[in-house]
Amino acid sequence: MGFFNFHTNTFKHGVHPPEHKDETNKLPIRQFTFSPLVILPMAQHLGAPSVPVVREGQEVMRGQLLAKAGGYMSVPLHAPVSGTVRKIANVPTISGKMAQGIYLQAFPFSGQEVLEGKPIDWQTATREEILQGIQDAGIVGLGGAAFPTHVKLKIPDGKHCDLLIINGIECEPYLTTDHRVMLEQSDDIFTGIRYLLKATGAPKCVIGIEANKQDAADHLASKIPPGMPVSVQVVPVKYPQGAEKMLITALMGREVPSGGLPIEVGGVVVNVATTAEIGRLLPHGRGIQERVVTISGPGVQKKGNYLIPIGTPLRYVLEQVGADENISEVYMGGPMMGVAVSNLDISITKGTSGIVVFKENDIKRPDKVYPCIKCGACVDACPISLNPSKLGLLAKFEVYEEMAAKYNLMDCFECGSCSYVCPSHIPLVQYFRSSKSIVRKRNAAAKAAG
Amino acid sequence: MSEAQKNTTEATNSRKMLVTMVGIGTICALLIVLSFQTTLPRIEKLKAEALEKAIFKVIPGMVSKKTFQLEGDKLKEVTGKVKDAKLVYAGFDKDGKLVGLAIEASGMGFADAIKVIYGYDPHKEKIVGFYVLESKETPGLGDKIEKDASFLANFDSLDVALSEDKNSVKNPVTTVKHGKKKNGYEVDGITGATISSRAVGNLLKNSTGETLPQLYKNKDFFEAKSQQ
Amino acid sequence: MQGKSQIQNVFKKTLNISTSPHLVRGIGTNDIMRNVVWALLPTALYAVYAFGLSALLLLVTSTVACVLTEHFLAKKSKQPSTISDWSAVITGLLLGLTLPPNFPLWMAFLGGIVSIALGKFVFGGLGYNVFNPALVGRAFLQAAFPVAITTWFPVFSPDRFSSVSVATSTLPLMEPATDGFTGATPLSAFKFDHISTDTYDLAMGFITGSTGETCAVLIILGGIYLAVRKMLNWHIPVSILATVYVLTALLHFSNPEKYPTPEFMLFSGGLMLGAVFMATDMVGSPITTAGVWIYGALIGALVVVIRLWGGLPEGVMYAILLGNAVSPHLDNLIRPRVYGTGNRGEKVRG
Amino acid sequence: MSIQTTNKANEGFWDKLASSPSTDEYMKGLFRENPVFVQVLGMCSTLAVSNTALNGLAMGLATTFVLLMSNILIASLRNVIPKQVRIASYLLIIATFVTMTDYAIQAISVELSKALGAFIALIVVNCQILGRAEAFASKNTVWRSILDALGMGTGFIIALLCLGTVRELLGNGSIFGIPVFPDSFQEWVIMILPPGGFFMLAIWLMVFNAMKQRKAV
Amino acid sequence: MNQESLWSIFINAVLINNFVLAYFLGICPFLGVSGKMETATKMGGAVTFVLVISSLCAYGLHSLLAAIGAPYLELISYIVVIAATVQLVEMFIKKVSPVLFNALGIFLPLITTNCVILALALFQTNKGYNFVQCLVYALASGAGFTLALVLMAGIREHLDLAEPPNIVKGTVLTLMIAGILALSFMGFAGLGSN
Ligand SMILES: Cc1cc2nc3c(=O)[nH]c(=O)nc-3n(C[C@H](O)[C@H](O)[C@H](O)COP(=O)(O)O)c2cc1C
Ligand SMILES: Cc1cc2nc3c(=O)[nH]c(=O)nc-3n(C[C@H](O)[C@H](O)[C@H](O)COP(=O)(O)O)c2cc1C
Ligand SMILES: Cc1cc2nc3c(=O)[nH]c(=O)nc-3n(C[C@H](O)[C@H](O)[C@H](O)COP(=O)(O)O)c2cc1C
Ligand SMILES: Cc1cc2nc3c(=O)[nH]c(=O)nc-3n(C[C@H](O)[C@H](O)[C@H](O)CO)c2cc1C
Ligand code: SF4
Ligand code: SF4
Ligand code: SF4
Ligand code: SF4
Ligand code: FES
Repeated sequence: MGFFNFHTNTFKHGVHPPEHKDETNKLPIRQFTFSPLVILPMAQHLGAPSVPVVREGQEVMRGQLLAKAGGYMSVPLHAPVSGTVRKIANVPTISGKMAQGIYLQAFPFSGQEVLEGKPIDWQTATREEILQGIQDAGIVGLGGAAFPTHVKLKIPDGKHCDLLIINGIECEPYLTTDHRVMLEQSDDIFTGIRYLLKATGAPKCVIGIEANKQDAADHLASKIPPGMPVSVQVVPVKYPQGAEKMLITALMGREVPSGGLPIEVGGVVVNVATTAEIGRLLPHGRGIQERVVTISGPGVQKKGNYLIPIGTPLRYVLEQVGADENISEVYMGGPMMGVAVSNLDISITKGTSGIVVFKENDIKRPDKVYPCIKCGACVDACPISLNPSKLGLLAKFEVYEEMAAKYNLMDCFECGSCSYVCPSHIPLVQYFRSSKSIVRKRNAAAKAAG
Repeated sequence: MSEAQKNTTEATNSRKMLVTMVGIGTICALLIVLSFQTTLPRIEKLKAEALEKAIFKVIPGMVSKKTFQLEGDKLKEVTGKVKDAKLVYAGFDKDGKLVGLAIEASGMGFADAIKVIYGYDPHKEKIVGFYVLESKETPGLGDKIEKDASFLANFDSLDVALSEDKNSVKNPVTTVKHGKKKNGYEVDGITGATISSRAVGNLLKNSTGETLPQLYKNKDFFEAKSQQ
Repeated sequence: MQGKSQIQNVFKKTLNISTSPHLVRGIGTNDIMRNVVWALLPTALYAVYAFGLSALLLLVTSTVACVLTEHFLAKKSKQPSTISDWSAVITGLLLGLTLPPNFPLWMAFLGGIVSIALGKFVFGGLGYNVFNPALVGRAFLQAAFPVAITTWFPVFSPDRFSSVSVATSTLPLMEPATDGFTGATPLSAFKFDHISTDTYDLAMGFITGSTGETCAVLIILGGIYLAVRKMLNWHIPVSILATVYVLTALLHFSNPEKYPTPEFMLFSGGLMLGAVFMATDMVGSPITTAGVWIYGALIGALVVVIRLWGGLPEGVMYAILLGNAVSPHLDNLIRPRVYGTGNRGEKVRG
Repeated sequence: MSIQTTNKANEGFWDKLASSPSTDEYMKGLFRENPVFVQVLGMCSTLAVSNTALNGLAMGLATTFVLLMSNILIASLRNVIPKQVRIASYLLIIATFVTMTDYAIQAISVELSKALGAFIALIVVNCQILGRAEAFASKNTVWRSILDALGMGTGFIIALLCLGTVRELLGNGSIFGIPVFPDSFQEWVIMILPPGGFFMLAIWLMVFNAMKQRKAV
Repeated sequence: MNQESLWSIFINAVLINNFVLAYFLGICPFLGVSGKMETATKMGGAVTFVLVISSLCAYGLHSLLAAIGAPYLELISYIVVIAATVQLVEMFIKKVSPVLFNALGIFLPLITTNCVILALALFQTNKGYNFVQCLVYALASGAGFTLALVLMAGIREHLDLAEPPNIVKGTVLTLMIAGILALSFMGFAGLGSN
């Protein structure tokens, strides 16, 4: 951090896609109806899949443990509704592959009250108890990555956390989940922060919020419990401010080393919804059963923010919100980083922050891919300061080694800013994604070969 | 191969190497000297003819020439070849009277150095002839300085009279835009080859400025030569 | 629940899948190119107003030559024609704008062919060319026909709308008759006779010169339009013009006799058109901002050197071509520090 | 080489000539292994002196002479010269013949020697000559080396003429100094300038490439 | 005798009459090793180095031959002496600095028989440069050669990621670029003539 480092409250480069947040950011969170059948893949998170602990035909209560963690890098899964386990078999997933999962048929008229577990008190519990509690509650990052939160919160020996960052940025267009959570669940958030401060040992906490959610910032600032070392920091609107690395740069003025983790510069980043969930579940020892999802886009009638049980099939969701019959694209997550869905039989998972639906002709499809004209727009957009133009050409000519060795391919975190701005409509991110996996495979092969 | 054997083959090898090299060298030297000797007279003749032709071109009315070497302010007659010397060629008419001096000059042109020879009439104090010895100027443009009749006409009579104190040229030669020539010391430029024609003006200015005062100091020397 | 039957009715379409990001900014390469053409039109129209029919024919010829060549070469190499991306139109238009208004049409046509074939096609077409195609064409013409390309036409001649210059309609392969005059542009007037021209006249375009270089004001307006729309990298013209201004100002104040005023340098010759529309061709300029500043400074410095000490009165074209030749190096040498790495790209800790 | 294997008796003189190994030794240099267009050797003089047809021809003849003489000498001495000093001896031999040629040209015409300039002397380092010495003459009989030198020389002359004629034609409106176009022809000055040399050579190479490709298909 | 100023010799050899782009000298290495930046810079360095050495050799030889009156041995002695000297220098470098040898070594023997080297020797003799002028001329020619080579290498590396039409791939394209570079360098014509 030299003399010339003028810390500017944000990161370098980035893009400004149209936000489309007005359509849902005024709509309070509403409970979604229970679908008659929920489908629960065991792999809802990064890491090892959960392992079922119920039998086919078994009746379960809402909140009851359905599957236990499949290891340290894994979390348990709880029943989102009371009902009968119909089948334990392969279920469709978003990647298009089938994977093990549970079909749970809801009782038609049950009250759906929740089973309580062993409560954890933030004042008395130890660090380890809190981390265990977070794992037992089945909590993974709700910001989209679905990384098991307890793993992230475990500070490695010799490192310490200077700052806990609560990520309320929500830079994806259309999505307003975190915005509503911050407005409506401030108490849960602050309770969650207490657990997190204790778990990480951080001396203080900052909630980072983009300037387009000033109301949420004001609301949270007014609710900070006295004496709590928490502040709210408003940063300029820019995609991908919400990405961990960018947020750390914006709030701490530090850069996460290439290939490294945030803790190496003393930061831990947790999404607001994740925080709220921790604050809500741990005092009761419950497991996670539902999450807030923004449903938006020109293809749906009843846009809004809904509290939807995990496992609710996408098809059911779309029927309930009145999707247009000519829908042509459905994205899980936002349009910048989300995944396009090919099959409506998949279901809402813990990582689903939004569903954005487009009809035909809503999206301006690039008609034609032109050659790179070296306009530099991508270079000016890339938050990592890579040269996507050069990388794109190298990928086209399949010089993967050079991409990694000389042009820092592996530092690309696929934010999509470059593809977004490219006037020649070159599928840059797509190139980088496949190049990265090829490089990884080759490196692994090289390692295996000794 | 035993050590001894190896040594002997190596010895024969290097002896053989030496012998062949010397042999080839001798043949080559012979060939070269032979061709040099056979061509030399003709080459000298051609070169001399070419120079002679140039000198005759730039000094109208001359029939014989003498070559002088300019060393500082001194002139001395030379015969045969001299290297690295500044030469001045004097032209005489059939009565042995000095009609002009030919002087070589060079300067940077558009593409590369331009080398010229010009004739100077010390009686009229004028440049009376001009010939380009070497130039790489662009064909069709810059090479007009060799071919363009109206440009060459500049040098039939170009005023280079010395100043009162005889230490410099009164009006240094300058090139002006085509059609703008007003004074006797101006060179009428070539449209489309402004740069080359200016370069010619410049190199004449430099050469006359340096050489003519020196020659003036040796006026009597030439007079003496004329009488011979 | 009605179950499956309803579901099938509701969603008739099969879903499109694509990889993220699913949004695009919406400005396509063809849009950029088309806008450059719009931005050039005022300059072109002024040229027609100032020089009349000859200029109109010239611009049409060079543009048609470029577009036809582009189309023909694409077809010849069994590829779909690429003329719809408008880049060939820019090349043709710019080529025409850098030639004298009374330039023989057959030469302009030849220049168009050279621009596209030698300047663009041999490198692999749009985006791959190293040198600015229009300037490759012009440089070729200048070396091939140095006299015709330095023969000028008076501005606002009274019969400019009723007749074309004799030179314009020269038969192919033939030498143009000289009804224009040579060497009277402000730059050569300065270089050879030390006559300076009024800056106001230069800026407004009351002075003769190449077809498109006369009216600096319209060129700047076109540039601003593009810069505002983010279709042109404003760093390039600014760095070129600033370098020229500063260098000339230093020289001028050290010796006002010998060196022209900086204003004269900025508004004379092809500098404005070159800096705004030609050096900015993104294909031939460096991709990083730091690289672009160096590129601009280099071009500016070369323009000053060639104009003031070189043999030719004007050097913008050569300066830009040399800048183009250097830009791959600039891209290679100047790489922004990658996030989370040290200056030389190694990993940083802590 | 020889395609017709049957019925040798019926072969005419030309057929025999065409299929004889000696002819092939000569013919290969013309096109198949043309030193300029195929082997891309000796580019410097090719470009520098091909601005007119006459210069090209003169340069081609001079080079052929040097090539021929040094090939003869090297081939006849090939069993005498030890391996270690062969390059040095080749250089000596070549330099000798070049010096002779240089003097000969100076003796023929001042104009011509001015036009060819230092490029006559530079024949010494023309990659082509040393290349032929090393690749061919040092391994073959005198007779075959003569054929090889003549073939390569002719190929070189062909290339120089190809370039020289087109450059002179467009750049000067003439061929061998004889005007071919009407007076009002506009010369393409670029053709006699350095860039024109590069472009013209590129175009001829392209033509050769295209012919090769067509043949290959 | 030649009065040219050192500055003008330098500018002339680097920019105006660049050995490669205006005099067509060293075209083979220019075509051969301009594909990669790294080899190009090394080749440039090696050529400059050999140019300086051979320029000194030629200067000495010329004086010597003039003194003994055997100008006809000029060409043959230039080529032999230059080749021998470079060989010696090469051996010397190999002993003294293996690093430098690794960088330049492989190029040295190839370069000696290259026309740039001999041409420099001949040109400087023709122009009658004195010792210092020769040195500047050698350095400038080397710099000019390196400049052309490096510019070309940058462009060719850039074009490794392009798809030129098959028919121009390789030497043809390189020659065309050389032509365009030569065109661009024409902007320097007449530099210093006024
Ligand atoms: C391009 C990109 C943009 C992101 N934007 C956000 C964001 O706006 N909000 C957010 O909470 N996480 C965002 N993330 C995820 C964060 O990097 C980080 O994983 C998350 O804040 C950690 O919180 P969680 O584990 O509780 O989800 C983004 C990640 C990427 C790669
Ligand atoms: C390829 C080319 C070659 C040129 N060759 C010469 C030349 O040999 N001599 C010269 O004076 N100008 C030469 N010029 C310079 C231009 O003709 C220049 O514009 C002209 O000299 C300006 O003078 P003007 O005012 O008479 O037109 C050349 C220009 C080009 C493009
Ligand atoms: C963008 C642009 C670049 C130009 N570059 C050159 C150049 O490099 N050399 C040149 O002689 N003329 C160039 N021109 C044309 C000159 O501006 C024109 O020749 C100038 O007015 C000087 O004319 P002169 O050479 O007859 O004096 C260029 C024109 C434009 C519009
Ligand atoms: C700002 C801008 C300037 C341009 N300038 C030129 C130009 O000077 N010459 C040209 O041939 N094309 C120009 N183009 C068009 C295009 O980039 C050009 O045809 C490519 O060089 C062909 O690959 C320009 C385009 C833009 C957007
Ligand atoms: S996960 Fe997506 S929506 Fe959430 S903050 Fe990050 S980019 Fe924005
Ligand atoms: S996707 Fe990768 S290369 Fe593109 S902008 Fe994001 S980080 Fe940079
Ligand atoms: S944005 Fe697209 S066209 Fe522009 S430089 Fe990047 S890859 Fe090339
Ligand atoms: S080393 Fe020799 S063969 Fe190789 S490129 Fe250089 S000159 Fe040509
Ligand atoms: S390098 Fe000059 S002839 Fe080969």
